[in-house]
Amino acid sequence: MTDATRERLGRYALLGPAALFVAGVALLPVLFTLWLSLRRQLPIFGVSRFVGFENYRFLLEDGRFWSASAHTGYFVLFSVTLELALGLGIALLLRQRFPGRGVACALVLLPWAVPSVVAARFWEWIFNSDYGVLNYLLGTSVNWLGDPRWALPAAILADVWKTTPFVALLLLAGLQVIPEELYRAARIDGANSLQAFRRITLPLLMPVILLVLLFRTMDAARIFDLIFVLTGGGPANRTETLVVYAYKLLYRTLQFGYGSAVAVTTFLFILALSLAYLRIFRRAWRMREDR
Amino acid sequence: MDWKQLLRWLAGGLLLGLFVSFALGPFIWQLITALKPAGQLAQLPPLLPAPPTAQHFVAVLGAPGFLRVAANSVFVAVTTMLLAFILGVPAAYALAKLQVGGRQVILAALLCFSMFPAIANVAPLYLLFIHLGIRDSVFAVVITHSVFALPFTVWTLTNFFQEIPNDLYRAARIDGCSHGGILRHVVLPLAMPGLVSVGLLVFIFSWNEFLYSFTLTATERSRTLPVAIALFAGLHEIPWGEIAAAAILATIPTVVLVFLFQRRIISGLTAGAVKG
Amino acid sequence: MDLDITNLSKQFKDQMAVQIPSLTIRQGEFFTFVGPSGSGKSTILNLIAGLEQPSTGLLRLGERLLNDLPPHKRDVAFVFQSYALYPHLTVSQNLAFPLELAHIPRETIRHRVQEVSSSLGIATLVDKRPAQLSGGERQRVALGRAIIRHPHLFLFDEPLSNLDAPLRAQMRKELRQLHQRLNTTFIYVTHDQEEALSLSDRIAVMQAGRIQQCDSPRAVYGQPANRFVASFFGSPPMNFFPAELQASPEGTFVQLAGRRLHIGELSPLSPKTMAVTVGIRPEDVRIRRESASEGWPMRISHLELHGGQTYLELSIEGLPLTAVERADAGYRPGEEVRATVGVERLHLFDAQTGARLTLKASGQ
Amino acid sequence: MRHKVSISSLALLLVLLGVTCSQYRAPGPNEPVTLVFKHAKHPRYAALSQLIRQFEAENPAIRVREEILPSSTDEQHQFYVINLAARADDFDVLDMDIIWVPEFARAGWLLPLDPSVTPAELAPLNPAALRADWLGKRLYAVPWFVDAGVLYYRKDLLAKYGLGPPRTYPELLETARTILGKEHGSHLVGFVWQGMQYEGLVCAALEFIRGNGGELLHDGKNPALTEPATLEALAFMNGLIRNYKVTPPLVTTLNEEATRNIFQSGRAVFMRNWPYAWRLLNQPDSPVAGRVGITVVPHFPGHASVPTMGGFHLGVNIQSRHKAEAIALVRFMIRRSAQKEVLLKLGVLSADTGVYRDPEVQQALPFLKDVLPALEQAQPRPVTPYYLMISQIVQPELSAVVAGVRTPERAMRSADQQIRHLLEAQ
Repeated sequence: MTDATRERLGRYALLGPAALFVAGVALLPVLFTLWLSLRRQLPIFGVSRFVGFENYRFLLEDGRFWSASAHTGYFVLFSVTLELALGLGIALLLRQRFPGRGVACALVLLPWAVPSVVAARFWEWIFNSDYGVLNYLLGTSVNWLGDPRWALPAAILADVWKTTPFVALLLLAGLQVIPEELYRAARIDGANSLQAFRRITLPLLMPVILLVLLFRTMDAARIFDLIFVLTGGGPANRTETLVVYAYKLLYRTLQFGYGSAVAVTTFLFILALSLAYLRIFRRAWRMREDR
Repeated sequence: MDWKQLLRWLAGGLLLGLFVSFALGPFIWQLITALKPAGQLAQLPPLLPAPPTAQHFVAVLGAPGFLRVAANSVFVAVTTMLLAFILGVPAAYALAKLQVGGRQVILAALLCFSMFPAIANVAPLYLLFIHLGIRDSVFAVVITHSVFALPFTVWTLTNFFQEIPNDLYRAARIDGCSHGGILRHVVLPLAMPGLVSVGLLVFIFSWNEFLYSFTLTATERSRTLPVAIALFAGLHEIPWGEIAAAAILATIPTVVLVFLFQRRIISGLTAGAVKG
Repeated sequence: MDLDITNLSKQFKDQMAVQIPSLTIRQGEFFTFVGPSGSGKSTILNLIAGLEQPSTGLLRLGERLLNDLPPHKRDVAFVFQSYALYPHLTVSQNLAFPLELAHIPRETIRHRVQEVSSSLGIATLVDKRPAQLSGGERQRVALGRAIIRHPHLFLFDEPLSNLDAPLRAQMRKELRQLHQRLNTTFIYVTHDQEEALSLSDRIAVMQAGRIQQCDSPRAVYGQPANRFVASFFGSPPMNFFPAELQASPEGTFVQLAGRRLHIGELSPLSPKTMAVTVGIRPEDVRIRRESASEGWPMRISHLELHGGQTYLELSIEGLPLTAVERADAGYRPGEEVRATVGVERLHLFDAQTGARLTLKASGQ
Repeated sequence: MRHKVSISSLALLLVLLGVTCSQYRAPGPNEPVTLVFKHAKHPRYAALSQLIRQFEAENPAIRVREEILPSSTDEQHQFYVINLAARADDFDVLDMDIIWVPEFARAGWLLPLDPSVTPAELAPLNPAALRADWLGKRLYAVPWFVDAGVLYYRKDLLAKYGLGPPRTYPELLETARTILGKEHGSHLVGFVWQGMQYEGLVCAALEFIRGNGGELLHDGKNPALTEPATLEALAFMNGLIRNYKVTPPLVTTLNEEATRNIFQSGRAVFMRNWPYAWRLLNQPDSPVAGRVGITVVPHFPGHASVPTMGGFHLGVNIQSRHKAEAIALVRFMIRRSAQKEVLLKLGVLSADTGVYRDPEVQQALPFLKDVLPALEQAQPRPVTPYYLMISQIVQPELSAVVAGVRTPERAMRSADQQIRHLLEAQ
């Protein structure tokens, strides 16, 4: 064996263990789910047979699937947008140097350290329209989780609370590498802070923003625990998202084949979104490198 | 300082204050809940517990197996972190510093696996562990957690490692380092801030994870904290005070870690986040 | 031990980065690869060091075939442009690092670190970390890390380009002294022609992965093998003019800017005339005041002072010409002058291929 | 230095791995059989351990290990589904919500118990509960303890206005309105029940529907949702919130605990809940301790009350390697003496109806005399393997009615169509 081949083998040997574990623990279950999604698998009907894309065809006429998709889209759009806006605000504030900055950073980060099941419990307690602290503080008596108009926004608020720290953290990291001289140059060129933000901060931060969008969209589109604990999909199914629906199909009603098809479709939606992001992402990077 | 700047500082301080209270509010409320006597839980006002009671904390800490479960959680989170490093560091190194064919594809594929809804693959995963004979063991949980932490680990570490100048890596090879030696002597010491943040994130992920831990464990021998908290509820009865107390207790370690390492996390992610 | 390079090539995707049919670098030689960025010179160093694998070809150090040896077994030391000091190690740890990896006894290591650091004048810095050092100090540590291994080959990849001018001049001198002291082969890569000329025993001029000329500094400067080599060396750079070469029974003439210059015999010239490029080094242009009758009449458009010298920007028939004169000659912009060039100072290149045309007469 | 740290941590990891792996060992031939008993975290489940020790004392060759599941029925169901579908054999006896029994039985995951469990043993058990355990001609589980919807009322408030506990829904409405009219100024509401989108809503709604002579499903296969009796009952539920304002709109977020919290803090006159709330309502620090009455859920005039039956049943995993021993444990648990312990110590309602006549029981738990009629009249939700699917279809539609976003007609027509589609698809 020549040094070159040994060298090449060495590279793959480094990747090997990780690849092996991922293939075993992540890939196999995914393949199994794919296989299930092509079957009609209903233990209580005693049915287990291959049906090709029948489950996927049925998705088209399943109104509940489409409304779950719509709720998921709504959730992703608003939670990610809000998280991005808030996160950016926090990051911009935390970039300033001021006494107690470290403590402020840590405090803002806190919600992210809470297990999501526990965070959902926090908010269930806060949103309680009878003795919840939110109505008490606002002096309102809104039925946060029980009113079809408010339930999804309430879930979004809870999600924003939980994940904005992650967004703020990544954006703050991104902000810190924008050279200070650029702002000085912009000031000399007569830009005010808003213009400096639009012309310097935003374009230079774009890759990080896209990265955040990618990770957050992936997560938000798979929202489950939070909604499951807060509303269970209700009222009137107005908060039922794709994964909540898939969960009910798989574990409440044992429709293994169809439930897997919903899960796989969710995955495909996320994949399509991510590919779109990655495409924009790569373009943004190329632009930045050309500069 | 002129008045305009003063105004800006004040506005900034106010906004930050708002953000911080938004972040902290639910915590404080949870703490208040945990300190309220059981009879006052479903009442508002009073806003503050009168008098505050430690009964819920005592109940949680005294619950049979709670400490065992807490120890499991620590073990699982720490071991997950180590395993994620043992698997992820060489892979990230290979992807960052060696011209591995199909690098983009490997990274994209890794990301793909983390997009799959967990509820769908938890059942097949469980079957797998039954076949391996490690059901209801902390190791099933550790392996699962570390594999699902791998995409994040590899992505972020790859970025950190890319920040290390190529010349250093070449110098180490000339000086006689093997790949392992380069990792040990050059890459790891230099990427320490990155490793700290990734390690912390993986720790928090594992500490907080519920679905896999719940499915893969059956007894207190292997159960982790979030699963134990889910067990606090009775059939109909939900002891809010105890859940709040347990939640506060379960959050403390991560909060302490965040406080200890917040500077490191920020500086660590700086390097990693930028290149995506 | 000589380094023999045979048929070496390195291909990156669709691009040939390096192609060297044959080259021998002799034991103890200070050999420099010089060329613009992207000319493949750094790739050669990487191939020699074993940091990259050649697509074809053999590398031999003495009797030993290097190809299949990992970098640290090739007995080479590498000094990087960025110094590549390990930021987390102190100076002495940096120096000791390669020796520790080679499992050399601790006592020997300490001894050698002491010896090297005092010989390079960095003995007081051994407990500092690279971040606490100045550029020149880092450069010395990097040198020290190379020296301490007693290698057969030193490889330098633009080691001075991160230093400021005065420090660079000093380090150049030190490098030269170091080479004399160690009497080991130095292989040096730079894009700086002055550095190459001042340091090297021999220079290989690289362009597009190929060696254009490999010779002593004097030869590379005085008899550039082609127009590229000619243009690469010299500051200010050589002037070039399109001209025509005419062969007639009386001899060979160059038709340049309205004048017909006799340049003696030229080796085989099959067509009677051919298009050539004439190269004139600025220092070969002689300037006289207007009163002289010889030479081309010109006007000074611009002056640029360089210490004791002045660069004169002139033009003949719309073509620019740079000349160098003593600063105290007192020329002023706008002044009319006459310029002459010794015929033997003209460099002739084939206008198509750029290859040097050799004059028989001026041959020796 | 640094690499020594990483090597030592690796070594530590390996040691720990070894330690944990060494815990796994196969039982020797002479050791007693160990049964694994999976059950939810029932109230005061510690008392269950005593019962199990008693079983072990009687059967020295059997050891029982309890493995406790979260009491969230979703998490429990998920756990069982994953394990049973995977043919897991590492637990032997399992407890199941009454609505899962036909499902698990139909899926072939449960061991038929009928030859071993004798009719004599079954005879004292609640017959309505037992109905859920038969599929075809075989018995797949036995009721362990039962549950039935009951109506809680504020004894003190009713007495203040000289009113008795209501028997019908119009009476309840009238009573609530009378009291609310007089007690204005306080944050009092009339009637709280489980209105969140979950299984509890189906239980509550079914009591309204059946109390009006309606049904969800006839004979386990014909949907009855669009029948007038059903629609009327649902319109009444909606009316409680929107017309009569006796039930607050926040009912759409209420589960059992949330209703109890409201009622327990003294802010509701009536509450539909399960008997478990009794003990908590009468705890010393409860604001309503001693001021609560309990009665059968109401009905509409001309019909009878039909409380919804809940409760947990015991079955044996068909993959069990110790089937005989597992059946022994199940039989032990329905024995009169065990059932009495269940009632007295666990604080759940025994499936054995005879226990309630025990003087000792009557003395210890006097409130049972009010609960007993509910247990006797209670009916299970439609007994069919597809019940969970049907419930998944019905839940959002009921929730839509309660939230006021759909009329009962529209909601039930939609549910009806989906159920028909589902039942045809088989």
